[in-house]
Amino acid sequence: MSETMTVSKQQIASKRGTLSTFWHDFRQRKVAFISFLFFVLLVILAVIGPYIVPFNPQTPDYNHVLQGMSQKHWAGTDEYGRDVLSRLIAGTRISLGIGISSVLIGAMAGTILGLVSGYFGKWVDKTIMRICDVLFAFPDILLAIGIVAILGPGLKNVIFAVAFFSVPSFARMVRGKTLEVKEMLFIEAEKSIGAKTNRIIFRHIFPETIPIIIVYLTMQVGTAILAAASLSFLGLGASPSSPDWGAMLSMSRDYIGTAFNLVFFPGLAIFLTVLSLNNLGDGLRDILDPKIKD
Amino acid sequence: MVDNELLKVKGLKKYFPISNGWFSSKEYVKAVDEVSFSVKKGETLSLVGESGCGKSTLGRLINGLIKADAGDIVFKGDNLAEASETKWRSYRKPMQMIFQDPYASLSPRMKIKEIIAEPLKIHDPSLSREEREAKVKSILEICGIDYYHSDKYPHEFSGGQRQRIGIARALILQPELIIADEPVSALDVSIQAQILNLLKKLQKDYQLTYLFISHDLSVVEHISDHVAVMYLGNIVEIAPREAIFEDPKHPYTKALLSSVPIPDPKLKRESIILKGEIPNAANPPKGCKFHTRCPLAMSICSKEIPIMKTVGDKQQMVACHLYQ
Amino acid sequence: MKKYIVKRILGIIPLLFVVSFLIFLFIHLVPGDPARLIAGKDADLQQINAIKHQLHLDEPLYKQYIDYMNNLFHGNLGESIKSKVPVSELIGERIVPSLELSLLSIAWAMVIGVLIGIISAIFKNRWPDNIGMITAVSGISLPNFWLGLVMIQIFSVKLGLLPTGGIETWKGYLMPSIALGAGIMAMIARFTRSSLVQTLKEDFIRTGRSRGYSGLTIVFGHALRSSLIPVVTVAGLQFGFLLGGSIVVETVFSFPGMGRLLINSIQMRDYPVVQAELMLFSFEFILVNLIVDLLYGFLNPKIRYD
Amino acid sequence: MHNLLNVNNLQIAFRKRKKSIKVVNGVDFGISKGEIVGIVGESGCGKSVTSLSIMRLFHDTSGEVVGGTIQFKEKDLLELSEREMRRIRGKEIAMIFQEPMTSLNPVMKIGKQLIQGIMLHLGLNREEAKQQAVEMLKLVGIPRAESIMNEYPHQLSGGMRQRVMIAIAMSCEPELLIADEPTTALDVTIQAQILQLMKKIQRERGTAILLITHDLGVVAESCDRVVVMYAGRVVEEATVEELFESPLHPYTQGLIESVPKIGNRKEELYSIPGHVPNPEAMPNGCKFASRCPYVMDICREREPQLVSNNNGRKQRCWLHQSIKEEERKTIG
Repeated sequence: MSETMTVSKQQIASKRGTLSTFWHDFRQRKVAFISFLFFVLLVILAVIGPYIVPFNPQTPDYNHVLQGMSQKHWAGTDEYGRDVLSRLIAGTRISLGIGISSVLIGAMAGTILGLVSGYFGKWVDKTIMRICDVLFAFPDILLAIGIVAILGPGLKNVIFAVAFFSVPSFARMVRGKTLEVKEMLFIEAEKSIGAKTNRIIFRHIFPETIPIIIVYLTMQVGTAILAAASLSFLGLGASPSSPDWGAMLSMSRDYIGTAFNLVFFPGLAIFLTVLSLNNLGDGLRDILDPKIKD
Repeated sequence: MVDNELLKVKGLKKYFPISNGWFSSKEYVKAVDEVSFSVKKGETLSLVGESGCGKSTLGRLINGLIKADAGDIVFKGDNLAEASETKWRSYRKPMQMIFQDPYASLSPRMKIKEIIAEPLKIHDPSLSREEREAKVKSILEICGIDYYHSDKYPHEFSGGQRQRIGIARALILQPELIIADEPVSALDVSIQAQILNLLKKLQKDYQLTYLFISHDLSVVEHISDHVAVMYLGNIVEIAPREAIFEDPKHPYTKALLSSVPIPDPKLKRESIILKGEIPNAANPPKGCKFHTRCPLAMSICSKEIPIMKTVGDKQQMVACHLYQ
Repeated sequence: MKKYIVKRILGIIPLLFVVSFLIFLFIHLVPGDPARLIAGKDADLQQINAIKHQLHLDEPLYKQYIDYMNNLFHGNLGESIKSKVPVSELIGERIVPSLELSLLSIAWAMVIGVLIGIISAIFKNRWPDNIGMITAVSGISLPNFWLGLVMIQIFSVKLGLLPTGGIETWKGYLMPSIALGAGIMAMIARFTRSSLVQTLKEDFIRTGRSRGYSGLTIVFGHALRSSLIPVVTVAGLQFGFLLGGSIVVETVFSFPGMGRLLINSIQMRDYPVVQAELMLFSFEFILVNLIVDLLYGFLNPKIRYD
Repeated sequence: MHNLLNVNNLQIAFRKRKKSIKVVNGVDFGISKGEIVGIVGESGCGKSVTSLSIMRLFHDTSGEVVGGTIQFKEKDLLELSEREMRRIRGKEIAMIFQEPMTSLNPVMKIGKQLIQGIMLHLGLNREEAKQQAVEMLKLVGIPRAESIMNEYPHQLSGGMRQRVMIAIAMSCEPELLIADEPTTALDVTIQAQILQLMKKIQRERGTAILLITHDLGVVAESCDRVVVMYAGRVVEEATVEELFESPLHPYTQGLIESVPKIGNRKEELYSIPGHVPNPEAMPNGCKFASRCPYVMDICREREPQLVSNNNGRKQRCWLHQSIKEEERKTIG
């Protein structure tokens, strides 16, 4: 078998570990990589933001109301004289917190439902997919608005509402992938050696779905941040006094002719955050799920 | 039970429903229709036929990957057709499968030593780690893969090597019956020869019984003791190898044999080229299913289904009106 | 094809019933006594009972549902608690501008989106593609209400070209429809591109090239049709995005449409109006997706001829 | 020199992570009018890439011809502009592919797919083109040709689709038909029908056929002359009788030996040990050296040239050529 060995050694040389190839490919994608760095910065801000802000984001200062951009207040001050930049930094935690937590909840529920639905098929699948169909019959934001209308405004309810509407899309996607993997020969091979159902689902099918879950998760966090901001903007989300980006925009509407910085910066923060998540998701998809590349 | 008969299949049926909305009556694809045969220990029976003949379905039925609608699957004296999933699982130890596509049949995220140890973990959980590794090592070497490679992932191997890994996984539980579904059709000829030789060597060394599913008649001739020719869910002819290849009886077997291109330009034979295509399995012809393409069809062929009959003195069984 | 149409149409009937039932339950899902919530803190028992009676909350649930469905079939959506005007009248005033805005937005979004998608796919990985896709990913990431506010700042406040709100002239539709369509345009552009790029890799495209067809013949004569079939489905799903977006955008531009009515009603706890609006929005979405499904079947010969 | 097509020292490279990898390096062969030539080899030997390069069909892939000439009649195809090349594709050289299920446009009627090309290349009007199309469908043995014109590909079986593909390819009466594994995806009885059809076309219309296949049986039954490829090189060329009677190159010998033959059963098949070398790390010398039973020192050091023997046979093997002869050639 000496020839076999030489060939394989060459293959090894060209193919390093999976993780390092992934990192290498990822670094090659400049847009995705910069977006990733930006996202890391946001996460750091969300963690340490409240300790590094130049001004207290909540304390009013009626002597410096509605100031424009200056050396002292880079992004100006709002109608209570609070520093806009400080509020934006403090708001990172709220926006990312809502986005990430709601999507994680939705993704977990959706993934389990999708795996079960796809693997078992028949009536289990039919039931779960019919429920998803019903949820899909409501446009996303409308579903969230409906839920908030029932439960009342507030951050927790927004998280629940956004998590709720991301469940069916995760369930559908994971189900689709499960159906695809389930038909693959190596799953049949596992069955033919006598592997039990939960071993097949969790040890063999679930790992195959992880890449698309990661990709979708990234993009869905962006969608969730947008949705939560919309709800706050409509006055159905975070309390208007909190430094939530959506709520800040909502309050700033009255000053549109007079203090445009109040409108501009919170929106820019949302835009850049969601943009970085979408770019990151695109890059991850190109690497992790090359089938849907381009 | 006949002496040393390892597997016996009787009247096996599998109809796949095709859903056609709520209004039309249910239709079925008769993938396997009243199939019977038996395999002796240490022998190779090949199932041969074109796409849609039901040979792969038959292999999966026997391994219990899909449930039969009717009929018996008697393996080592036990009828498995009605068995529970748990009982099936215990019978998967002495009955293993090798698959066609060595690229797709190995879990892409497992190291090959994990892939090969997987059956041991399922059926022999009491084994210690060392014992398991020792077994993996010896089986890998038997199958011609250096243990040095066992930490690698399937994508790092070539097609032929992967098929060796698939064979190692099937062998590690020391099975008696191996169902091999087109094990060499995805491989290049030079690699195909290596794998066929390995399969034959293993059979000799471990008294394995093979159920060999293939569309390639030349491979079938090389490996089989008995051959069953299938057409649209039925076995049309089943006989010892020499009889099938030297004296085929059924017109379909004859046509199939003469369609195979022979790599020898001096042999300018008159080949029988069948007219038309394989009919839709959801709506097969009445009577003998082959009559629409048969060059020797008679009027009875479109009316009555021929039954299996022994013809000649070589245990040759044929389902054809020409011999009834 | 007939079978397909019948199947699709019959398929949505149970869905309509379930959705309508859920929305019927809506008012009962509100924690606490809805009548008390509606009446406000200072209301006495008599007022609460009056509201209960008005909403038929004092009747058994099944009877409420039957009445509700019966009324629904007769176009009776109840009465606003606040303004005492029939809900159908409230909606009737607003449905036309809302529909006009939706159709205008989806129309330009589809045309521009498909165009950008085609150009990007043809010039894959070259500068027109890069510009197209940067535009698209930005469009998806833009909060539509912010886009609206920024446009107001530029076109109304600074330049004074367009009204900040109202629909007295056609100009009133311009900015809302841009804010509403931008995201959809971006989604359609991305999807068209990836679908067309996929199609251009298909074997039958190679067949076309092996016959000597020019690049344009291949793209427009062979690839475009099969790649637009899935785009139709995506456009249908985007319609949901549009309905949701209209709620926000109408608020930004004080647009007299259904979306703003919904938000106002939620803020005023005018539950009959909220219920009717949710119902209408959902039915509209289901209907659009039914049309898309049928269109898909018509465009796809595999369905049309089986 | 052959009077239809001459491929000379063809070299094709693919880009992979900014590295250029030569997958075809040194392919020479030719086709004369009305002849069936087979290119045979295992997967990865470069046979399909070679056939695509004749049509210059590397559109979306990163493949590129980096050397050599492809002489078709008087023209070097590699020198032509894309516009000139388009007039050759489908008109003078046509091609059919392995996958009959996906090679036809799924959303276009069969008739339209046929007519389009006929109108483009032959300048016929729609009515005439339609007649020509029906005639072609009849030529390839499709029953009820008129009604098939109005059907979509998914309504036909695999064998029927391959017939339609052949009808499309033959519709402008090309002089050369390139068939890349045309029967690999088909069942044997259908394969026999398609091979018979191709031979009939060659006989009746005088079309030259370049048949790319991995199946030695198909080669033996259909071809006049055979080119054997290994690791991106032509290693042997001979008439079909000579090749199977007395293969010169050890690879050809091994290939023929390792195929099980009906009616000629052996206990053990001959098998070529080892694997094809990785194109990213080609060894020096003869590419078959590591698997060759007759390997000599020279084989590992220097790669032999494709040399024509007196009787017109060509081989690339040190067993059949001396270094002196080789050096004499390079000097001369």
